[in-house]
Amino acid sequence: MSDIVTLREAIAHLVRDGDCVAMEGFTHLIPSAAGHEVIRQGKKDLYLVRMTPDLIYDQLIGMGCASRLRFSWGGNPGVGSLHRLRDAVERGWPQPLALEEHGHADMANAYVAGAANLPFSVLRGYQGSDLPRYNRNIRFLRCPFTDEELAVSPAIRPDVTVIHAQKADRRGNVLLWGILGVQKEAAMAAKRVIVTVEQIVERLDAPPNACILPRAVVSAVCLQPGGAFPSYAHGYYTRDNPFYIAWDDIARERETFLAWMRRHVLETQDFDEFRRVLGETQRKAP
Amino acid sequence: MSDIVTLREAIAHLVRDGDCVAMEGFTHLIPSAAGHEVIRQGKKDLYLVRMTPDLIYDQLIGMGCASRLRFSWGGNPGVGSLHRLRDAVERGWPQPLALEEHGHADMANAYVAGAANLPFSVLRGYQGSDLPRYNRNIRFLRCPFTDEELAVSPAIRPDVTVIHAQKADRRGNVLLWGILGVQKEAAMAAKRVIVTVEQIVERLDAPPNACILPRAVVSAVCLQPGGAFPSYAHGYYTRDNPFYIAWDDIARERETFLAWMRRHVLETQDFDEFRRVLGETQRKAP
Amino acid sequence: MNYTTNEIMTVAAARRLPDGAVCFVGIGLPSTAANLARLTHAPDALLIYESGPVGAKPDVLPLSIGDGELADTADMVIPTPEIFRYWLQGGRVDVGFLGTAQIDRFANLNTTVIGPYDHPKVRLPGAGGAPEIASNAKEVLIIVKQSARTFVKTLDFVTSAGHLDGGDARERLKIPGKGPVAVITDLCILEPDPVSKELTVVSLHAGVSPEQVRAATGWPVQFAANLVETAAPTERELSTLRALQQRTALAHGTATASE
Amino acid sequence: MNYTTNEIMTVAAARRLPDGAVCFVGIGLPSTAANLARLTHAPDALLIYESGPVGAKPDVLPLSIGDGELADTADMVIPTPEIFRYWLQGGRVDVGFLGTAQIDRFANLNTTVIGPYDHPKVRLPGAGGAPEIASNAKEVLIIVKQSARTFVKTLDFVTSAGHLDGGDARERLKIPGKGPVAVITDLCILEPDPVSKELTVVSLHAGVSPEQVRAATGWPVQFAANLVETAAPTERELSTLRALQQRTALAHGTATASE
Repeated sequence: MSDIVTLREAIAHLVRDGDCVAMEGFTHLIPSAAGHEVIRQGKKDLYLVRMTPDLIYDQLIGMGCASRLRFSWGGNPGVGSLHRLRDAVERGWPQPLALEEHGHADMANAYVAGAANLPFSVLRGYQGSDLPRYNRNIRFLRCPFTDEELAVSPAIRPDVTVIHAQKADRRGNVLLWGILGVQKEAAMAAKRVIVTVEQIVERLDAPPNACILPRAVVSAVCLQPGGAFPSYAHGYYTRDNPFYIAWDDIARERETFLAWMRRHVLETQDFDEFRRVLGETQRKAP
Repeated sequence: MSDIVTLREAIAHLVRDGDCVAMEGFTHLIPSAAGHEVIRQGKKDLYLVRMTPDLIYDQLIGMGCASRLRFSWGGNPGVGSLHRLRDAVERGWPQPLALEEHGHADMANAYVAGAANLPFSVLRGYQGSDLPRYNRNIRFLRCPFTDEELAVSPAIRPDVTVIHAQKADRRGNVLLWGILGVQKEAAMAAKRVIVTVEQIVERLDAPPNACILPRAVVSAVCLQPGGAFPSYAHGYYTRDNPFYIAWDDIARERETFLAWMRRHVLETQDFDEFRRVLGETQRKAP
Repeated sequence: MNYTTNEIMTVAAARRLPDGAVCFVGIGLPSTAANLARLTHAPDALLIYESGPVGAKPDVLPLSIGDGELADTADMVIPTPEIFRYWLQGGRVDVGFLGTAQIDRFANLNTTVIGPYDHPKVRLPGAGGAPEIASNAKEVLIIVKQSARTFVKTLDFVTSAGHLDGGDARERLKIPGKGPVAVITDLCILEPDPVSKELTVVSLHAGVSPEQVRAATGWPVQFAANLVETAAPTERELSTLRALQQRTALAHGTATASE
Repeated sequence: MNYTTNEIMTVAAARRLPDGAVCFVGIGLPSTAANLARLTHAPDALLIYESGPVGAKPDVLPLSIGDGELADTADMVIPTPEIFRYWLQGGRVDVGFLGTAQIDRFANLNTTVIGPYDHPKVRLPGAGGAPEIASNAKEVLIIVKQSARTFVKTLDFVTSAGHLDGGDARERLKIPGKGPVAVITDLCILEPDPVSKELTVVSLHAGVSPEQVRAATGWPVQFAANLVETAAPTERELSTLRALQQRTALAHGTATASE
């Protein structure tokens, strides 16, 4: 059953060093505020999972929170590389990052299998690809009925899934809409679920067959308006494309990255203060 | 790409003798009009599939349209037995009916696997049940990662899936809402899809993340208001509970059943005439 | 206050559903009991129906497993595959509430056939969701009228696993859930013995004799040493149940919706 | 009418998308080409983005694969697993539109690493949806700028299967889709030879010499006997593309959305 708590409390109580953590979002509703709070609290040795690791994963990796990453596409969408991810993989800074690399279809399947409490997922794919040569967790089995060969992967069962959503009601039921990505499956697959929301309302007033996470599957709901910045929340605010472009410069060098993280994340109390400080530093910038 | 045609044309062109046919609906949106039309056109040797065969399957079986049934619960919901199904199974009348029996979870999984173009589905189940002893299509395999034993079933890939929905637009996109059952999966799993609808509109005006079947997966859309009777269409009309109760008497004996089918289905042109005749015979009844 | 055997059965079953529990509800008696629980001591029970509604709060009892009332009052309505895959198999169901056509001394259930499978005397509706509810729900409650025809020595067909041949049989098969924890009938309440897992009468409804229970059971049924009498329905339980059934009869034009 | 090499690449790619086709669209150049097709000769193309929108009709090009514009204009928005499971793996995608970092003579694609996997010189973003698009879409179109760095003799890593080592290699592995049917670059159009499956230049963009193509290809590239010149963009194609890019630049505050 979900409690409505502060993000600081939720991360402190529900994310543990060494946990397998999925902070999902397919360019929409990315849980940036929660990512910052994980960094502020100095969580270590996380096994991060995500189909599309982007800026917050770049930050977590660059700040030394993660030792392992299961993913299928790691980049700055529409911009280019994630420099901190690359630095960790190419040069082991600030620490080596073990990669478990899959394709999107396989990752999506593996979340579905996790949500369904199955130990593995089945995929028609990877024929001719080198990925199975470098990822021993991609295996093959034969269909017991047709003898076809199919790829299998271990289900994803995060210790904690963290997502951002538009609304929760006071009882902790969560509503999201628009581009859903794999958030629902990632939540259903997890042992614990943290959801930051734009708004807490009396009644969700959801349309029929809307995408809802009932309080029975949510561990904590945290009110954090704007918590998906620089991503967007459909119906609330749009994507801050210039920030994605600016991130390329911030993250390119270790020193500028560390200085930025110090000033904007480590030295701020929460995401609201982060937004204020960011506004100030952006106004000062040329 | 879907064409908007009459139900008579759709059944004539898209349902063939010997086909594997899924007419799905989980007490809501049952494609009764389409079922009648299959009977009127005298289709034979159908391999029927459905989680919850109810009145229309009782009618199809009693009229000799089916030789095989894959299912998980066959009854008159809230009332009792399907007498025509029982007569076929217990006494081979009007012809023997081969049963392939599964549990609901397994059937739902097998539709999902069919929709995903996989040859089999994986289930955590059937431990201790006699079902696998009588259904050789329920088998077991071991997880390549954990060595756990899991049940597998052949995916369901109907030649034709027939469903009823609330709305289509003029281009053939279909919208349904309320209790969805396995309709979407059954449609996505099928080679051909027939959808009868309450209404054809200019624009669907669907809420975000609604359950839609795009025209790319629909073969034919047929306007048939009331086509789910005696089941219901959420937002249009409610379930005719007395008819379900009345069916128990109609179907109990072969003679009453045949007389009723002759008068109401075989001797009527379409579902609209069926409804008119049924109104008349019901008024005459005590 | 007078009450019928059906009423005490329903009330006794409802009491076993803890508040806040996620409950997978079958149609008929289980649905009546689960909703009575929701309307009395368990307002936060989350009722799931296999057709898709999660958190249904029907004002009148559904006649079918997919009544519109369930969708209208639910927290959400999801496709049936998600119910079985993400909720039931996902291990998120605390209590599975089942009926049955036949039950044996280890609470194994038959809803498939009476007689041989290939030449049945009576072809029953079949498994439905029961086998996986019986294996994946954390615990299972069974509500069924008791008679020697229903409580049989040997099932004609094991549709859904109870405690199989008893003892640690479920653990040995690595079945996830605990299995049946209580069978509530119109005569009594039975619970599996902690070790042998054989069903044992732990509570008799008022006015029911051990002989009546024996006569309605197809095996030499065991009685607990500390056999008690089932607490009579409270006025609130009874009035809530009767109001629910009255609303239901009025809505459906039938008095049999709760059977 | 003057046009850039990027423009002819995009126009030539757009022309290959048949009207009515179900098209799985990658972000960037593929998305620009697919939307240009939709706005010109293929109004009934159904564009699918892996984040969930089906039938997207964006008025401005998305900067990311999950822009709100895609959801707002789509026929429906479904969860990502359904995109990959029911649509792509389900065999419902006619055309997969891909970009790449490296390509070899059999149109195999690398988007994973430059250099050895364990000690990469450049860590690229990775597979994304490409391996399964490459295998499950009925056919694949590749759009990529041509240079010797990109068109390489040997891939550092095969992320997504083209025609593997040529001939009937795909059939032997029972890969469902036909694989790449054309590679459209800023210099020319290449198609696999019907038998050997080696990429062959079939059309040169106006003003491009065979030498330029050879210099931009890391293997001795073959030219078709009936080599033609790519038809210049029509005024409608060009004005539609430019208007689309102008709307996009205005909306996103950047001129690079199409790159």
